[in-house]
Amino acid sequence: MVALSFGWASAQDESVTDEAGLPHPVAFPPAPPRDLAAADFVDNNDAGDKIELTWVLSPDDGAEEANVAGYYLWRSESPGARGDTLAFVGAGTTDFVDDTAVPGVPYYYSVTATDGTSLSDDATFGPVSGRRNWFTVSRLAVLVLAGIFFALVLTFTRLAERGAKLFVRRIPGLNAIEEAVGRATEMGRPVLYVPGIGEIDNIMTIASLTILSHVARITARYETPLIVPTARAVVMSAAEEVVKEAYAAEGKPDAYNPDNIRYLSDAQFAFAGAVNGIMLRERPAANLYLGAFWAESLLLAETGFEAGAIQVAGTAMVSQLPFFVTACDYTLLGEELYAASAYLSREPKLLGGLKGSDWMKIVTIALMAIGIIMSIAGADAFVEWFHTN
Amino acid sequence: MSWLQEFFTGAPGTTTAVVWGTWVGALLTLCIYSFLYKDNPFYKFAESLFVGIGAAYWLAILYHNTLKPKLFVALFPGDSGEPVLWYRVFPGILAIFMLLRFFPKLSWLSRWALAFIVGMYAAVNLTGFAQADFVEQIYATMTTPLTGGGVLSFILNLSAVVGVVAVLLYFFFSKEHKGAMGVAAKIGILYLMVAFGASFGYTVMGRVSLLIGRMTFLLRDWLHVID
Amino acid sequence: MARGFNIRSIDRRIIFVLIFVAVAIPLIKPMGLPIGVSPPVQSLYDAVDALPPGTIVMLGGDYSPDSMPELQPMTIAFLRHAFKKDLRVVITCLWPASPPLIEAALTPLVEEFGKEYGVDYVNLGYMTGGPVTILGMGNSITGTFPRDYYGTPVGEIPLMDEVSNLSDVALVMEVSAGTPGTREWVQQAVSRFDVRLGSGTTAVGAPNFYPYVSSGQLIGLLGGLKGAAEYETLVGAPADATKGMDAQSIVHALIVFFILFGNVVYFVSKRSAAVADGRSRS
Amino acid sequence: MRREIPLAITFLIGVFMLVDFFVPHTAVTTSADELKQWGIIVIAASILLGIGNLVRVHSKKIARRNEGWGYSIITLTVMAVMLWLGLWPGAHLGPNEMIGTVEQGTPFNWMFLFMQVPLQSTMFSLLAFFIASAAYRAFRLRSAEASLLLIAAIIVMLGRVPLGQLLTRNLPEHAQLPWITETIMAYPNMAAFRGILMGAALGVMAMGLRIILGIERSYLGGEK
Repeated sequence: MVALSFGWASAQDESVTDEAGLPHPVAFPPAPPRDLAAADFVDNNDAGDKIELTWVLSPDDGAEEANVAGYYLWRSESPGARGDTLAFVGAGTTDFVDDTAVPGVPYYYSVTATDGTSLSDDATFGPVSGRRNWFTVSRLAVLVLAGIFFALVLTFTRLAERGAKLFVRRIPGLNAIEEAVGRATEMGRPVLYVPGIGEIDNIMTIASLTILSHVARITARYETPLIVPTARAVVMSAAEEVVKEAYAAEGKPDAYNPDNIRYLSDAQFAFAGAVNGIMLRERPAANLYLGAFWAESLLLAETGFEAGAIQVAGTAMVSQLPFFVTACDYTLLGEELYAASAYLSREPKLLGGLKGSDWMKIVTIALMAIGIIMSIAGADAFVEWFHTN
Repeated sequence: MSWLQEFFTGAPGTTTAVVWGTWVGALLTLCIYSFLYKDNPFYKFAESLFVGIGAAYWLAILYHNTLKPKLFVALFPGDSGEPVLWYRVFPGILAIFMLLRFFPKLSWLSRWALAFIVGMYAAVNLTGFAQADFVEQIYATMTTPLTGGGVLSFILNLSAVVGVVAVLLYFFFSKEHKGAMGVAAKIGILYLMVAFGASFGYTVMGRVSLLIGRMTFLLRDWLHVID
Repeated sequence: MARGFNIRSIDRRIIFVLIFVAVAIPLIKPMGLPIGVSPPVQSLYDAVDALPPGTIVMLGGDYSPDSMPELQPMTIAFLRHAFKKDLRVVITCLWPASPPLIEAALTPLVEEFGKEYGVDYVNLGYMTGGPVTILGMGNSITGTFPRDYYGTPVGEIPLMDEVSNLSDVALVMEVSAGTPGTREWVQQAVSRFDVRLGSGTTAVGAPNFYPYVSSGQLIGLLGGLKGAAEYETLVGAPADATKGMDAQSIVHALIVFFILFGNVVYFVSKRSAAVADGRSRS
Repeated sequence: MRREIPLAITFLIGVFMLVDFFVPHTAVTTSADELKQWGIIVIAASILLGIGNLVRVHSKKIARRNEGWGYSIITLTVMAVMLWLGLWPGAHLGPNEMIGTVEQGTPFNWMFLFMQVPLQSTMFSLLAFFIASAAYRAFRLRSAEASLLLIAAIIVMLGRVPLGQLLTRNLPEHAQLPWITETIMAYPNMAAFRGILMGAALGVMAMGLRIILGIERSYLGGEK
């Protein structure tokens, strides 16, 4: 009882079936479906075992009389025979994927319409066989767009290595940082720089250390104390190196105070509590929070605000940005943090990535504009090319 | 060890294990909340428990659920009837290399293991982001339903397209934010602020929910004030 | 504080007490505010509801105790829905702390609906690897999870005979607290293997995932405790999430009040400080 | 050689996994599938490494009598107990291995459910208090942008709870807070996050490229 096993039981009581469990062709069968086509189906895990069948509905499908209940699909290894039942699909269906094919074996497919009691003539197609494919064509867009982007990134990286002047606009956040440090100098109070609680391999931490180097050079110049609390031992030693180097570069190695680069605690809230203690005791006039922050962002920014310090923050942790924006004087949003570090360091790999992303965004915007117009104009082939699954 | 068996026996929810457990849980909860008054030894005690149990728990379940079936049983199935996967020797060696980090003379070998997973994750993330978060998002923007949905739907959908473009331009660093670019960036920042506002509201909601969860535990499971 | 007392630097412990009270009272004396259902929750519910009995679905439990108050109600509501509809459930966890939390959710439900382990549902336990593990399941679930949470080889579990890879699963419900979670499932399963994915996430994560809802990469989204309460309402079994909604409402109102009042006090005192400060800037 | 071999491993694995994304042929997929299983095993080893580090840090703290070393003793002690319960075959009572449910009587699970669960979930519920305090003391309408942010936040905070629904239930549909909230989430919020997502995707892709090509080597650590 093939029909039953597909949950199609309404007509089953009246149907006349042969040994194979299929309805006999009796009087007025529905008109047959047309134009059966079968082709190797390529998917993301293609082992050559899938063949996709498509056909055009029987003219009676959906018509008032002789309504079609569904279609039987058969697969055979020799022409002219229906072979084994492959599946029964409901009315209105025009495609089916046979995922039980053996790669390389030629198959002949047939499809017939049924009204529940009788079968139409066959529409047939064959031979066709499943192939192990070498490329998932639907993913071409990913390959092409990633290829364009990588070409841009590598070109700009090469240009930067050769010393070409690549323009990157100055991030307003950097001005805010410098103003804050200047203000602390004016007031004769220290600057507090928190490089987040990320590990040393976190790209936000790395970007933060670049900016720390810039800040340290300014504080070295003005001989303003710079306090750097850290939550990771490795970040502390990296910060020590960065600050010491900056003081040496400014010709003030003696002004460098190693006691101001501190490891406080690995535990999130304990760290926040300890930094808050520094804010209340040593009263820095400028608090800079740049790097990877989690829930402690809120505790730091609140205490700093209460203590009346100028606060500048920057992070790519989206869920923490709202708190920084509302409690700090200036906030570097997401990519601005990386851009600021590329701008300051002029490191080719960072500049190449930044410039490559920039121009890829322009390509993207252009593609989206064309796509929207095409989509409204009904040019689906163009738009569907970007549909990759 | 019969006392231990007895500890766990009884109707669900009423065993000695559960009754005592609830008390232990409640006291530890209060230890953490004492931080609200100020940092203190009770909080520090609770925190150090948390770190120790968490690490050991992870290690144990890592052994039972990952390492044992994937590595040890694959290599030495014993009488479990599962096939021997001899080639799992290679990741086994890499895993040992990884742990050589603890021995300064051999720690350079741990880089081989690190290089293996860094390379794999770099590629898996690359294709994942490229497909799902880049190309698919371009496709979704292209197919924004601008037509056939009435005036309100048109305005809202158009505003979404404008927002995507403006935010992309806000994070464009190769040109000063002046002129047309300045206008686009201004629009971009408006969208970002609304989104951060939504994020803010949701974050508040999440934190409050956690407190409600703990309060439910204290009032219901421990004190039985509510049901 | 150093500035001397004013209403701005009110001891924060007073605020803490107010919050405590605002949570406790509605829990003790519930008001039963009505719960409206938002479109992303409705569409997820409809997708699950439309599945015929016997269909195999997957539950990805990827959270730890710190987000349990928000996410455990989602797990329970989804499992209840699935068991009620006689769907069969395969559970996988990418977070180490999830399997016992899922077990805690399962125990009473299994009893209530009389479900049999290994036939109606299976808990495959924890597997490290995040995105790589999801990718592995796209090719072979049994190869990626060779044993279940209790150490039984999957070959001995009847339900797993019918599940070879993600394409044998009609729908995946991912309950996610972070990474690895919803984003990795979208990247590695939805885009790559055309899996139908619905997700419940913490409130902190939810706004990030609206692009996936809009693009259809997610068929639905439950955001935070409210999302869980909405699903509970649809399933017709109000539980912890629904009970928490009154307290949630009151605390939100209180926090909105704090923001508004705090700003008023701030700007008024800043103006008067500016007047007093006119001659001598500190 | 100590640098070249790791760079070569990263390159080969990276390229092979990229090829796996585009090529469905079994010549690639069969070995790629097994490689993923290897990746899972090696990742597990890296977690062991992290836990080992934790033990080392605390042992050092105790050995040097650093501030708070007493707490390190507590950490290591409960860790040892929990490990014994979880790994030592004689320590369990449950029918299945050492893990399992409380009903099955495993002390390992008891410690998880009644110690780890309350500790971890309470830790983050502290934030509800901190957020309330910051709401009063630090969230300011300091600029047009911050004001827009806070207004959106207030709408969402009220619109996502039953109270907002109750307050505006008599207004026309498009003036009700839940509708406004869902509209904010589904349009401007969605648009901004899509823009952020696409930018972040480019960042991850560029980083992946640099790692696979060996331009980015910071993960290999010091040794100049």
